[in-house]
Amino acid sequence: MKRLLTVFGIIAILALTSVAFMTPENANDRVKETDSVSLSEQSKAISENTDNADLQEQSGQSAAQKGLQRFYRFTGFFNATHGHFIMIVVGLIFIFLAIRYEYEPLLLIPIGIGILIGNIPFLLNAGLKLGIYENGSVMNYLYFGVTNGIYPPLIFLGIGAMTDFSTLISNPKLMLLGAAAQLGIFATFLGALMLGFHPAEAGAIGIIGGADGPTAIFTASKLANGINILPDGTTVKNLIGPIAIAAYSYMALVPVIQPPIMKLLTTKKERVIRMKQPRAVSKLEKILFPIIGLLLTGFISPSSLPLLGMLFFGNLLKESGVTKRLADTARTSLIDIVTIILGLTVGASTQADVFLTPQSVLIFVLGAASFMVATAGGILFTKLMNLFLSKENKINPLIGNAGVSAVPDSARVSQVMGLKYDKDNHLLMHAMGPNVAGVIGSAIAAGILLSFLL
Amino acid sequence: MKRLLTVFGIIAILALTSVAFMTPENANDRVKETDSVSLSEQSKAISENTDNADLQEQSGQSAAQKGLQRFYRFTGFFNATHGHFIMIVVGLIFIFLAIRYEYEPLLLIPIGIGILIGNIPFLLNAGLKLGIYENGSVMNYLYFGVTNGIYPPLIFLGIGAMTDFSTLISNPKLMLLGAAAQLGIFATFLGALMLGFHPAEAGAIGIIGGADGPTAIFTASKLANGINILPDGTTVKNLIGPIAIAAYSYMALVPVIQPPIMKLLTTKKERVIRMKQPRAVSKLEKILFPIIGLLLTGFISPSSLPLLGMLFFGNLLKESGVTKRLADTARTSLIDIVTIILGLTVGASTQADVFLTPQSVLIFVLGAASFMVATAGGILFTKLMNLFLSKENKINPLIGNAGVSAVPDSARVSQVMGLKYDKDNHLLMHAMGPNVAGVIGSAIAAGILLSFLL
Amino acid sequence: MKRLLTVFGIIAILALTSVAFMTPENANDRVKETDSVSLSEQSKAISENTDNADLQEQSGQSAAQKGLQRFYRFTGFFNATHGHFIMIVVGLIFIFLAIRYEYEPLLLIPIGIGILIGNIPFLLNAGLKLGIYENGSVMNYLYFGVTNGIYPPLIFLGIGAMTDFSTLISNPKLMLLGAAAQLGIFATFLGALMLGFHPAEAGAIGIIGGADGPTAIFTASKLANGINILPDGTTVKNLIGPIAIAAYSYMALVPVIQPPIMKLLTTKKERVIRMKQPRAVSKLEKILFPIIGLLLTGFISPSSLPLLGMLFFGNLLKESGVTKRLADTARTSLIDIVTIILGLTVGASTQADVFLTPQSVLIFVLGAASFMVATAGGILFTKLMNLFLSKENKINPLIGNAGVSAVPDSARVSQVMGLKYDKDNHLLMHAMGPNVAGVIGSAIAAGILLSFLL
Amino acid sequence: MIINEISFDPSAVNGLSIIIATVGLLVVFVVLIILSFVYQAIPKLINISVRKKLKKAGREIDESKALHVEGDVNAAISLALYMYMNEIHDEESDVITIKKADRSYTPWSSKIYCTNPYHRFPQK
Amino acid sequence: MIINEISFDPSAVNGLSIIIATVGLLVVFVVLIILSFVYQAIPKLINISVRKKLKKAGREIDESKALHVEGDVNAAISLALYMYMNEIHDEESDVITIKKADRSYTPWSSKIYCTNPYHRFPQK
Amino acid sequence: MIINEISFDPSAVNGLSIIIATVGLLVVFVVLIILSFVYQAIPKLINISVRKKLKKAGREIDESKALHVEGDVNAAISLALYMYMNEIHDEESDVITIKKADRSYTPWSSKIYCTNPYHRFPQK
Ligand code: NA
Ligand code: NA
Ligand code: NA
Repeated sequence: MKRLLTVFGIIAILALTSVAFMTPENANDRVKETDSVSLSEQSKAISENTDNADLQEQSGQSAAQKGLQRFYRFTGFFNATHGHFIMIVVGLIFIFLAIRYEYEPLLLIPIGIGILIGNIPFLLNAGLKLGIYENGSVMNYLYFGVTNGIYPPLIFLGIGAMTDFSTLISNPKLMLLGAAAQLGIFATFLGALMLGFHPAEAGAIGIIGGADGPTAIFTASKLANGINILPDGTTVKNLIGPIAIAAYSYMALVPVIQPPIMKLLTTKKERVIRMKQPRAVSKLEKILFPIIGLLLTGFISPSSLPLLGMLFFGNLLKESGVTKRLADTARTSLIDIVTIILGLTVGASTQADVFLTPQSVLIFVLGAASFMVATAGGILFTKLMNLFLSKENKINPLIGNAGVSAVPDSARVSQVMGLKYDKDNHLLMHAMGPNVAGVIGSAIAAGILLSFLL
Repeated sequence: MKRLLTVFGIIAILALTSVAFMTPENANDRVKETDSVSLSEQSKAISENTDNADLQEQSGQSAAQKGLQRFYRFTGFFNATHGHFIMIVVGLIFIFLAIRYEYEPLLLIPIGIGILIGNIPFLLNAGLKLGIYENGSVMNYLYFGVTNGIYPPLIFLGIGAMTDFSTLISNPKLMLLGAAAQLGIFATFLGALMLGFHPAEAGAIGIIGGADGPTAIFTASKLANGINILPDGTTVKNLIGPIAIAAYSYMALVPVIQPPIMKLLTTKKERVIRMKQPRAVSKLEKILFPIIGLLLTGFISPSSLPLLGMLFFGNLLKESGVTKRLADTARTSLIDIVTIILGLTVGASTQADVFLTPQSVLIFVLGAASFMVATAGGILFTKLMNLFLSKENKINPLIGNAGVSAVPDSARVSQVMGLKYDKDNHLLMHAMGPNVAGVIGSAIAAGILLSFLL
Repeated sequence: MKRLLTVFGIIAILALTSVAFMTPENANDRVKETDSVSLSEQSKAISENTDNADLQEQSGQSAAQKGLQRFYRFTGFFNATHGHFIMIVVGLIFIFLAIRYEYEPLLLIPIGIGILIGNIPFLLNAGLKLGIYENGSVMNYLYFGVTNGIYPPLIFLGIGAMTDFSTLISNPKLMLLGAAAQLGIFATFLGALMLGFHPAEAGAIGIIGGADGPTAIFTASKLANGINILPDGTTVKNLIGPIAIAAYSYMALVPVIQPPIMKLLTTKKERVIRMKQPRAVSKLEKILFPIIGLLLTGFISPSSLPLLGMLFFGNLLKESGVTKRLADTARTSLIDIVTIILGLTVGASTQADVFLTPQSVLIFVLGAASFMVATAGGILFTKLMNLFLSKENKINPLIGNAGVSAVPDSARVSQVMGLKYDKDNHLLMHAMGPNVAGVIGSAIAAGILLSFLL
Repeated sequence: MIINEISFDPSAVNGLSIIIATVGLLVVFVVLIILSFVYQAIPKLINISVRKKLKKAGREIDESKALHVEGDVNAAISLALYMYMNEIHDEESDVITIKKADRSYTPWSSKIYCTNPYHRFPQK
Repeated sequence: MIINEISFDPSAVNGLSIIIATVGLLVVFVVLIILSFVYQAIPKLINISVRKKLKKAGREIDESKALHVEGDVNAAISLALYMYMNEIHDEESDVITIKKADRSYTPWSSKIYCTNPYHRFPQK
Repeated sequence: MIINEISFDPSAVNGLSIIIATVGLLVVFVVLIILSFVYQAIPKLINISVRKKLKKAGREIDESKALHVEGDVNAAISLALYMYMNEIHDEESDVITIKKADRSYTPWSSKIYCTNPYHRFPQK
């Protein structure tokens, strides 16, 4: 029932989105209906609004009327288009999903409210400095950290300070599952190319398959930011908004998307494999992990440093044992403040006139495919690994899906699926390893795409 | 006694301020007395201060003297004017009121210290990057969030995350009192026009009557920021400093300003009206409140979105029940950090040479009038509403004053006044409704003024 | 043993650093070995990397090879020089000292990780926006607060909000020790001049002797920032990195550097002097302290306001008793966030090609000398004061070293040394006074240097 | 002399200004009236749907009790609140409070605000 | 009409693209394989040095016990964790929860969010 | 070769430099001396006004006791403080501490750091 509702939500989003492409004309109709003044004349009228002489000469009665009319031109009712209403509905769905089903509430609520705020229709080009794409507006200042990729590294800092890498350290070979699931990224990259996206844009879209919001935003802010000049002289499209929304939407839908694929690709026998319990991890290993991880990933893929450097920095703050207060702040105030502002501005960047394009629909379709390929990649690779492993070391393929990251949702999916077939087989612990490895994997993938495509 | 002291404080401020207009000449005198070097020569001398050759030739004795003299030119003692001392006294009064009487300490202490820091006299144009109006100084960087209206929305975010709108939801008709008290804004707007302010400046000054510091700063940063070009080709005045100081001063003085007006405009019988207890409010209503409020106020007055959007966003974080950690951060670290920096820089923006002008005196006078009109507006409108209400639904006019916002001081004034005439009549609960409605009301008023005057 | 290790660490740093000056050629060699493509051709090749046509024509096999080769050019392995490895070792030593011996972990860990991140070798001029000195990189944005001196005042705000000035208030004459220890600053200033530094740079280097990290960074960001134009037409060197690293290194080494000097300069009899217990301090005195301190230091040395103004502001927030929540935030979230970012970026600013210069070696040597002179200054001045004090008021010279600030390490050194010679003679309390006075003293010294040298 | 600089000119208030003021106040009222109506409507709408649900579930409940916890409780809370606020803020005495410097000395710049191992030093 | 705008062109995937994708996936694997090897090596290295130290100290210990606290404990923790998470999130009832407005009224803009002395006012 | 690049030139210290250094150190002393005097004066000024107030109130008090809580207490605190700091930081043993991975697994990127309802999923 809940699942149905959710899926209905996605369908509704897609349906409404496609309706949007019939709105440009409608929007104009609406303007004509309500005012019979063409848009160009309207803005002219407003540019005169500080011209006092104009109204002074008129009688009070008609002047008051004109005043109200002028005010009316500023209201959302006057400036609304179908697109605005569609996006407002999308925003409300996000908020509903977050509150009712607790799907990623910490992100869907800021993004949802952001969508509402970004799609309250206002008079463009009136110097009001309201829109997120208008220089000098508050939203525009806050958005700066998104377009310049500043927020994602700060979020990774906080994540590092709250993540326990023990499971990864105790069973390092599970890291490979985190690599396998990145198949989704590269497959989507090729798919996006086929659908006509420029390589830089395709790379940014592919990262949706990494199932990692901050990484997707960071990559998009570098590759598809509406600023870079392409070799053919055109400017790259700004896809930060749709990519971020797609990434977070599908991350919220991991419990819906993954189970069917997991069932499809595993046999009953495989699903009840019991795994060896992970060994305990010493404090020294935990301290060495971020340092070695930083140096190694840094040397191989320096472009992933802004993300992984901060991740491992945060983790060292946590594990060093001597910087507790810094780790505490990084994983509370700092990440919360950045999350609030990031979510709000990403949401507001979906301003209807910018967001509702065929590209956005394609990005959503590609994103869904990407998640599915990534899940399949993780599971099939587990099965491949099992061919080479001794009996007692076999891996339950139900944890393969966890390689997509989407921490900790995909690991929870593994746990629930595992319990379905064997009441005493707790996979959560094992799934956390590939889960965090998936984060490292997609950050590296992002780094590689950046070095090739920037 | 306490009240007297306070009022004495205001009188002292005004008196001292007016004294200030005799200082420009004195300041010059002082310079002449101490050094007999004209200011232009002085700065020339200083520009040579890295010119080593200059001093090398001189004998040690006289060179040491010159060195001390040079140092003396940098000290506050050398650069002080009457204006600086006046403002330092004002700053000390602010700090005294905050500590001794706990008048708005969270704002008066940062502002008071800011006034001290901003009025420590230093050598202008010496490239020291000290003053808040000098590009590249630390204060100037922190002030950026004030001049661009970034801090007030962040404060509203925190306020939303800490405000309980229950009383407003449970008795929606009390919202009208929050509308009535905005009379002060529009009356002051007209008054400021008569006193020779340009419409944009008059609008910014009017918002003082909204009794809401962040709203006043936000509006002033848009309308009277010293940057906008007016239709007549001149630049608008920068009134952010005086407007902010006036708004916060009068908000601190609400317990002194409102009671006499409340007594004057109500009869004994009215003051003992007992109101029906508000009903309890469901969680769903609390969740719907910010969402509906955002959409409704946004569509009618998009220009108030930066403030109200953030207010309702913060409130949804609080009421959704699934984003507790974000709401906690928004109402603690985030709002505290912004409050510290906002208060400090607003205080420092009162640098004597910029602040002590006839305009500032007028703004203080208009601000006081505005508060009084707003209080009267709220009370009289309550009496008007009572004409149409059945006996059991009558409203005690002693809560009318709470419509000015100044949360929660004006509601406390209602409570205290109510208890004076009936020991068992607790009005606090009822007064909180108009109180928060007043915040929404003045933000909408600000939005309207912005759309007309920008 | 521990001490030996530490000293070994310093020697290693210096040794490795000097090795670095033989690397420029080696680095080039390395490039030649690995690729036999000169650097200029290489960057040309990379600039073609979005030129698809290029590779399309080639057969899959050789194309894949080229792809890997191209990728290899982006890796750290390809771009590494000896300098990078030296700095990485330095970073690891910092992290080791912080975790193993808890030497300043809150600073050495962020700085250490920063050094690692800043010295992961990457391809320069490839538009990757990775390096801290590249416009548009995340690190560069975060570094802005260092180069513009914004972070140190914010740290002082937090420090003010967490410091108890009671001991200073209860025994004001101990303040003079805080003045005497600033001898190190001015002696180093002269020493740096002799070693060929420009006066502005010499001033910035001198402040290392103040034993106060934020003050050193603030001064360096004003005097030796790589931006200011010197009278002789050249640009000042950017010494923020080495100065910050030197300051924090020696602050961490206070327990190693000070004791020998303390022993050398005191007699056995002096070391067992028992001091009068300080009197208790009233709340009013504590409130007046920051206000008077702000006005007094501000009037005498306005240039020290950005630091001392914030310090006293923070302290008033703490002592006023009515702004507890602001003080709490200032001394937790706010200072933590700034500390994390400051440490990280200061560390990253040691990018090998910028950091490993003869100047850096000189700065480290001068810094060490500065600390020693400062310590000696404090101790000798105590002995001088004792000549004029009555018997019961004599000061134990073992607290003289505490005047260098380095709070609270140097005070702890006093305590430990005192206990060595008299098991019941607790000097910690007395040493805290000069300790915090040292902070005020070096901020004033910084202000004076700024007004003379800017 | 300040007075000389201040001019009072009622004619500065022209038609547009009055319109702005009037429309402005009007709109503030309109918005809050609409909000007021919407919020009066919401609890009714919610009640309807809740009652429907409950009916469907076979449980009929006494509406006035379950859905309208009337505000007597609120009155009590309001009183308690007020008394609480009074209590915690009893007038501070004018005698200077001598507060012991009992807080451990706060850390600083460098080893900012944190524990420090120097006391282990002599053992080495 | 959307469909018209969408073109599907497999030829857009040229050699370079395939190389990027292949090299990319390869490198991700390589990095994680190396990390995996390093982390498998570390505990062995640590054990060696610990054992050496212990030997030097004359204490020989049963390695498997002391240095490899095997993961049964982890299994128990894993279970407890899961049950804990289940418990705290028992399905919220569909009946609207009437939550008392019992929080003291929150402060605002000005005297933001803090205590206020106005109640002392009448005493003056 | 580094040594070649380093020049030592005492003549670089000219008159101005010495003045800066001298004036600088002097001013630091002056400021702290003034501060020192002011703070020595303050408690006397406060005592005077307190004593006046108390006199007016008819209560004569033993000054040395009430206004100068002498610092023996401080000594005790100082000692306690020191011992406290010693205690909490007893030398960490060199044996590697095996810390159980007992913390609930931390959340991530997306459903960052928070509770999640997926466990309810199978009931549907
Ligand atoms: Na991933
Ligand atoms: Na208001
Ligand atoms: Na110092």
